[in-house]
Amino acid sequence: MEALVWLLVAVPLGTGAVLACTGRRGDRPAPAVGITAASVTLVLAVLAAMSRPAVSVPLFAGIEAGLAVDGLSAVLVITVAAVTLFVLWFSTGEFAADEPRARFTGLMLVFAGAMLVTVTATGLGVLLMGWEVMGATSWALIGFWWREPHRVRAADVAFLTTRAADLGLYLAAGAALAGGVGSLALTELPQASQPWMAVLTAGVVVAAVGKSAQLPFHFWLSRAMEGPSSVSALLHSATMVAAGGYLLLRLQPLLAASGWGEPVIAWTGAATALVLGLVAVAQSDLKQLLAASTSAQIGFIVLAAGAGGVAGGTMQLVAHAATKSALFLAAGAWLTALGTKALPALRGAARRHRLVGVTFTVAAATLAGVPPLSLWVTKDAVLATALKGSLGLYATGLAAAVVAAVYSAKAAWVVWQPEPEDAESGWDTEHAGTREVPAFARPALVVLAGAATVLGALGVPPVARALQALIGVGSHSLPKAWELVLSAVLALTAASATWWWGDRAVPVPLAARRWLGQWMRFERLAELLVVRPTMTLARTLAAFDDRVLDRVVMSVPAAGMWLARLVDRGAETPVDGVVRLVAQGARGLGTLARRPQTGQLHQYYAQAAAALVVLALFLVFVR
Amino acid sequence: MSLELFLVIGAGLLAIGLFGALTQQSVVMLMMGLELMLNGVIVAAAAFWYYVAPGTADGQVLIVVVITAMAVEMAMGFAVVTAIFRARDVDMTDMAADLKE
Amino acid sequence: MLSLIVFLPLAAAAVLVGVPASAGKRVFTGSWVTVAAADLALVVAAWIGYDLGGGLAYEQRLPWIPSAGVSYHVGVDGLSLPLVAVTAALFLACAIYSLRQTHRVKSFVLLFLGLQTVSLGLFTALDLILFFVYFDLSIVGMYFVIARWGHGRARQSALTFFLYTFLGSLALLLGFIGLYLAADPHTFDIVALTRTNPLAGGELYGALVLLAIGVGLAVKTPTVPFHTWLPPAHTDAPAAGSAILAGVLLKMGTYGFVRIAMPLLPDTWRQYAGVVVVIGVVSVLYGALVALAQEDFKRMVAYTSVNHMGYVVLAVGAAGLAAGSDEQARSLAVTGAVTQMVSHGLLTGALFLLAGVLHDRAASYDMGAYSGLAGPAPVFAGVTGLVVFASLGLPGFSGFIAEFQILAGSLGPATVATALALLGILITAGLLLRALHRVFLGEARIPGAPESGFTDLKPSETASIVPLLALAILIGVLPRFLLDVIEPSSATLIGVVSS
Amino acid sequence: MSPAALTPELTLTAGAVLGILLGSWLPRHRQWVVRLLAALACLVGLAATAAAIGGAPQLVFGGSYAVDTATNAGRVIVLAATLLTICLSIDTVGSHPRETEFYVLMLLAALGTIMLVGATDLLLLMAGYLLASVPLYALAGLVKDALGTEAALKYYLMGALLGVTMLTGITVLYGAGRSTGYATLAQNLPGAPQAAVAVGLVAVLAGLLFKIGSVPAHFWVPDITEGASTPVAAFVTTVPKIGGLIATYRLVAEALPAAGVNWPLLVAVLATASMTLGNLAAFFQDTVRRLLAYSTISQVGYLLLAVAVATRSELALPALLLYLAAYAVTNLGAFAVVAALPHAPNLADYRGLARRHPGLAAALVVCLLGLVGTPPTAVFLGKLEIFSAAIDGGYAWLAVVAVVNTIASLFYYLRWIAPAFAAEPETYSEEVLAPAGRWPALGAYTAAAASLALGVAGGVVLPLVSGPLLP
Amino acid sequence: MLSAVPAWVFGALALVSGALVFRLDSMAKVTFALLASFLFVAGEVLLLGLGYLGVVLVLMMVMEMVIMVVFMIMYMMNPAGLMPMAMFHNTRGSAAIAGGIFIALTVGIFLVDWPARAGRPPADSTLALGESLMGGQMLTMMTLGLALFATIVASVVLATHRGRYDRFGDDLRADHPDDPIPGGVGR
Repeated sequence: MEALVWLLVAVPLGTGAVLACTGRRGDRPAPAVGITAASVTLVLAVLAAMSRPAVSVPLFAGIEAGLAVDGLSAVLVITVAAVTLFVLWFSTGEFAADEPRARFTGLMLVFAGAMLVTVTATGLGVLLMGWEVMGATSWALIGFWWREPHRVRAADVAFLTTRAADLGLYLAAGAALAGGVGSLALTELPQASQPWMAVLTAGVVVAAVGKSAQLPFHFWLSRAMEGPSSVSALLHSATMVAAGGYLLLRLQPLLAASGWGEPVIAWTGAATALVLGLVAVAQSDLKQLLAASTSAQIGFIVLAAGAGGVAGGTMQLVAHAATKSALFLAAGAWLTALGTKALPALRGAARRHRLVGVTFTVAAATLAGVPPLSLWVTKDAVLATALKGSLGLYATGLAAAVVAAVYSAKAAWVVWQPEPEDAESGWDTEHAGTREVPAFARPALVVLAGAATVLGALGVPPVARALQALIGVGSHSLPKAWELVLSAVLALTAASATWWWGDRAVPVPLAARRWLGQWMRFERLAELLVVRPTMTLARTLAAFDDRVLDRVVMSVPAAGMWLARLVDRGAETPVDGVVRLVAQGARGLGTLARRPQTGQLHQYYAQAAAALVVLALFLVFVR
Repeated sequence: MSLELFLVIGAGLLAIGLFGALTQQSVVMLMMGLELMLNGVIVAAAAFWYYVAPGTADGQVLIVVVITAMAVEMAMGFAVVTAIFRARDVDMTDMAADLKE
Repeated sequence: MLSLIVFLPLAAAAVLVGVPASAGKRVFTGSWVTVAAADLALVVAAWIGYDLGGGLAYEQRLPWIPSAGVSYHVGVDGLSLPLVAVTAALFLACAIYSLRQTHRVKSFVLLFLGLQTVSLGLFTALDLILFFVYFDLSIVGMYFVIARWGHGRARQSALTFFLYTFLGSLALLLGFIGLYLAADPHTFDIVALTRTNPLAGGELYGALVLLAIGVGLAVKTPTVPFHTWLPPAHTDAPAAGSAILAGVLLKMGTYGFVRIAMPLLPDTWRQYAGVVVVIGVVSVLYGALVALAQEDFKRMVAYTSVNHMGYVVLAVGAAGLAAGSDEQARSLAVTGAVTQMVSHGLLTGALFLLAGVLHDRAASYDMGAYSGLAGPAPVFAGVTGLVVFASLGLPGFSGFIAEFQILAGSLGPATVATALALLGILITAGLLLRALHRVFLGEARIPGAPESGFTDLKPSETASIVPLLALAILIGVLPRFLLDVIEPSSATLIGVVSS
Repeated sequence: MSPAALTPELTLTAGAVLGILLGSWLPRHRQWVVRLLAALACLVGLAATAAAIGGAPQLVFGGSYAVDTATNAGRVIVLAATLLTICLSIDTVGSHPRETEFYVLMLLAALGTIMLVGATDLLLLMAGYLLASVPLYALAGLVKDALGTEAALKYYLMGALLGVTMLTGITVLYGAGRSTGYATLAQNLPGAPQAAVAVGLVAVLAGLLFKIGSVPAHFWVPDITEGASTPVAAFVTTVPKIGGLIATYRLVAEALPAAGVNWPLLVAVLATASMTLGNLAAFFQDTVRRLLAYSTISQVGYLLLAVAVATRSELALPALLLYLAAYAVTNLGAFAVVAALPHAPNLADYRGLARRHPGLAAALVVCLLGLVGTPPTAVFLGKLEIFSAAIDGGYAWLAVVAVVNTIASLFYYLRWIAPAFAAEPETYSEEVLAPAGRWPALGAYTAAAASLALGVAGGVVLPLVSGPLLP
Repeated sequence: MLSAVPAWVFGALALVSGALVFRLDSMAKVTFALLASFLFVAGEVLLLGLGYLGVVLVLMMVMEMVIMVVFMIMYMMNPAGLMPMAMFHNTRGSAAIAGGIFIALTVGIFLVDWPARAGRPPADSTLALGESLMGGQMLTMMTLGLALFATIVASVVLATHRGRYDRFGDDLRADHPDDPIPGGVGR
């Protein structure tokens, strides 16, 4: 039975690694292999969720590498495995036969496998392993079309940003060790001693916030849109961004123990939910809109972790996974067919491809929090917990929910508009569209949208209680009826208003809209504040290294010779004064040492005599 | 007081000889300077023997050694001068200065 | 056993000297590969026979210069055995890689066989003078490799390399002499010196000895600010030379820290561990930042070596800090340091061999001149990509195992320094990705004659590089086989340093 | 009187006298008999020394001569070096009209050097000085061309002035210490006026510094090395150093151990000056012989380290003797390579040597890197011991200076090695690297091998040079 | 006790004649000035009770100066003072060095507290010398003898450019030496 959890992570990781390394030879069987592996993984995940295996082997001295499926993990492994399967299924239609499908499928499997490792890990070490591999794989997936430099740059940004945050986990691991948690087991982390506890918490918080694209790291998610749609679907739903939320949910006891972790996290989540929601509203690109909405929705999960609502957060995570994957797949279907993801160009897209349109709309309605769909209840579950903590949090969350309704309705409104005459002129901006949605994509869309709907059942009190028991942590509070009604009314009102408003001008200054549209220009800020200074520092140091340090250090022993020659030749590189001085000095000393050798004997005599006199005086007077 | 007298004479001869050795261009004259220096050494050696350690013959042997050294140096000097005179037709040190930096 | 491992290559070289150069290069390269493989097999056998209980194995001690306290004393423990193995593996890789060597094959092979003996000897030496002999000879051997088979301004770089590292070695010698004189009876034996701890109590004398040894090792490692010989030496060395230089020779410096500086001067080490930590962290950051600004692929890799070796220095420094007296963390740091030596040996070796491919095809290391090589050479790009990710510390590869242990272990004792060193991970990631991005991705562009194209990895290249990568993955995925060997020894070392 | 203790010396004397007699009757092309005789004398001397090595140290001839470890070691080194030089010179002086005289003079010089080594009386020291110097003046001028005679002249004049200075010093020390014997001096000098002792010591040292070619009496070294023939240059830069250094060591250690003058510091200053000046001047030399000449000046600096700590460290004497032995073979080896390539006077001429004469190139590398002190050559062991002695004796700063100088020296040795391993020049001329003959090459190989062997088998040699100094 | 007057007189004269060596401009005069200096020093030696050595010094120096005159003439050195000799270099520096040394030595001589006399001069100092030469200093004398031997060989090698092979042929078989100017007994 213990082997189950090994298999669970080994199947996707192993298959993925092999597929990714086969090169072009593996392109043909890749989709089939991928789907098979994903299906097996799903089966294993279900089995594991039922049997709850736990294994552990030694990793480092005193540190075990453990994998286990407990309640929280059980929910997540199934979610991850399921979403992966559907996304892979969908992707068979997204890629043409001549594209490197083996690499894609392999990387996707590794990506999912890494997420599985992350969610089953029992210790910080293994968790970090999965965490980092996921980040690296995301780089490879976002930069999948490597011939186009802007995509690779986007991948770089995404990877570096998340890795910057990942440093938090390294810090946390060290702090845990120093704080007396020699095993690095997640369950023991709350017992760390002060002040390491603070460092540990800070590390975890930074890592999770970064991975989940919360403020202020949210900008990488925008760049992550450069990858294929299936990648976005997976990355935004059950993996990667979800990992941050998962980590916070998992380490909720730590946040609680630290004293300051909970409010910080809760407010970060709430703020992200609201602000990124506004960002989403300001987008004119469908995928960008969805990306911003991801940040915002994950914000609710983070809020839940901060507020102590682990169960609510988990529900939100699962429901959002289904919803968001459906939305991205729908967007991907249109992208494949029409070659665009710009909102204005997508007018009428739903009418042209009705199945996609319907599934998209269902998912968008879920996102908007329309009852009785899943996110309505999960969000309220989160907000209910928040309300117990602070009214401000609740209000912010509610506002964020309203914003969510606005941007969801906006997207749905656009795709259902009648197709304009010159619709085709806006298409094919990304690549040449196929004008049809691949047959393979349809079942995936339907299932995922269906799941988004059905998961509303989580809100039914018995189910909710069962889930809470399953997860077994956090507070047990369910939203009261008035809360549910209030949020439903607000969502519906906002959505209707948005639908009615259409694309008429918004009474918001253009600058603000543009600012929001560019994700508040955080990337530019990071560029200005971090990247540029680093590069400047690097160049300065390199110049210092080449011109000063190297030369100065080297010219002491190696002396004149080559440097002098360099000076003679007119200096290929600007040799500064110090160097010249040293070179001349060495040369001068050499010449000076040879000067006594005049060849004139009488001078030898005089020098020897004088030197001996000096030596004699020296010996007489120095004791 | 008397030891000092002899020593000063010795020192004087040594200094004169050194001056000669340093200033003379001609090798033979230069050798004369060296001889004079040894001359001073003889005075000093004899004085030391008499005033400091007359009990042993070391001082006397020292003078013998000095005299022998004088002879040896002279003989070698003349031989070397002859050799270089034959080879280059010079007997002055200034003109034998090809070996240098 | 160890002597056989060490001197087998030299014996082979002695036989090959007699073979005329006209016998054809296959004779030489072929026998080189055979000898290297045999040596590796012996090392594997030694590994299998190694008793995990720790302590020295395969110890052998013969009087050499008894009146000067010098003996031929060899042996391996968990700190040296992995490095011996890496050395054997890297030399085999270089032998395979050099199958296509055409320029003065005989002397090339002889020199490398000699270098192999020297390198293996160094890691097995348990006598300071024996250690020093190998230390110096490695410099001499590498000088000739760079000067004769290098390119660019090879002679100048070789000269710089020689002068600089030789200075370091002599400083080391002074330190050794200081130890020798402090011991009673005078001896150069590492084991005896560890046992008697002649400089207990530190004082100025101990500090000076540590300074001398530290400078010597720091030059070889190299740490900032003694690293300036490294970039030119690497840039102008031939691929196999660079691989050995970075993969094996640099380890001699860091190995010296764990083998000599720490156990022989424990009190002084504790006293000045803070300085070591600072040097380590400066090397980490400086190396990473300067590497970030490089345009030359090999120079960049060279600077990343400074960065990676900086972690090792940081770890050994942190291990000496008494502040967080948690033995587990400090032992973890030392284990990480040794693992890092192994990992860096494999990965940098592979990277330099890959750089050699670059130079072989288009005679340039200028990253700006290349673009999109993944198109014409997907295998090359893929392998490079993996090595790059491995080298930036991705889990699943050996680099992570090493760096995680170092950073996690060092954070307690040296909090601020380690926190700063964490930034190095990020910068390294950035610069390696940038390099990968510039050279391999985007539109294809190759300097020189574009019509000739860019040939993908050839069999000998694949056969030499991929096994190194495979080893790195093996360590990354199943690290226990390595850590089981290292951990007891690092625990012992920490015990010595703490006492 | 125990003449038996002086068998090696007597053998050399007999060799010299017999040689000159024999030479008078030998046809010009059969003077190799004398060469053989000379070699035989050296070999017999070596054998006699080997037999004497185990014996107890003793003073002979009224306490004026010591037969102890240092003497025995000095004998062995001098005799071996002389043998090697004979090997080097075969192609140069073979069938020369003065070949007989050449070998006789060489034997006499070797004998004089050995007398310096063993002398424990200032007068014998002076006699040894004369005997060790006079033949060398003639050898330097043996090839009576313009440069050879100039070399002889300069060598002679420097030697004469410094010899006179040495006599002056002997007189002053005699006046201050009432004796010329070291044993008596050691008793009397601590109570003697220190100013006189200081002046006397410096003056005596002047002569010894001339023999070893150290600053400030080094002026002759480059000029003689360049002007004289290569074997002679090899001899004068190697053998007299052995005698001069051991004599200096004996003087300070046996005659002035407790005297109030700070001679260790003086020697340390001399050592520093010597190695620094030698290295700096060698930096940009383009002629190999001048380069080697300056290198020998710097080597003397390292050797003086051991003298500086003569009474402060027990390691000093073994260090000095070992380094001397190592230096002798290594330096001779380098000169042997020069002798083997008589048409390549400049560094640049060595381009392509590795291709044309791999054996010679290897010997050159071994010897030059050996001079630097790269293990496992003999000089490494010597340096190790010398540095140990210096640090042990409290002169760590001197060891550091020596290390820095070693690095500097590496620079110019590499300037020589690098072209040897570079590709041949475009305008390659066969004659430049034409070898002189078998013998110098053989000498080079022997010296290189000996240098390595001495380094590796240091364990065998070191006990032989570690022993008490008399009394 | 010694009478101090002759010692003063001889000393002063030795110095004066020594100085004259480098002041006179004739070869012959120079040589005789040097000889005079030596003779006065010999006088001092005699005054100090070393009769044998004084006499040896006188004899040696007379012979040596005669040889020196011959060499002087050989090398054209203005035998009769016809041409003024001015073959100096670096006079100023040399004067400084020599003068400095003299002053330093004189100061030293007077400041230094020389050791007290130990022992008495032997009745026959020559006998003591002889015993020493045949006793404790025998090896010194033997070495000096060898030095003289070496000097003979060396000076012959350096001074003559014609050796036995030039005179009797490479295999020494010639009946008569091939000399540029025949000479000697029976030639």
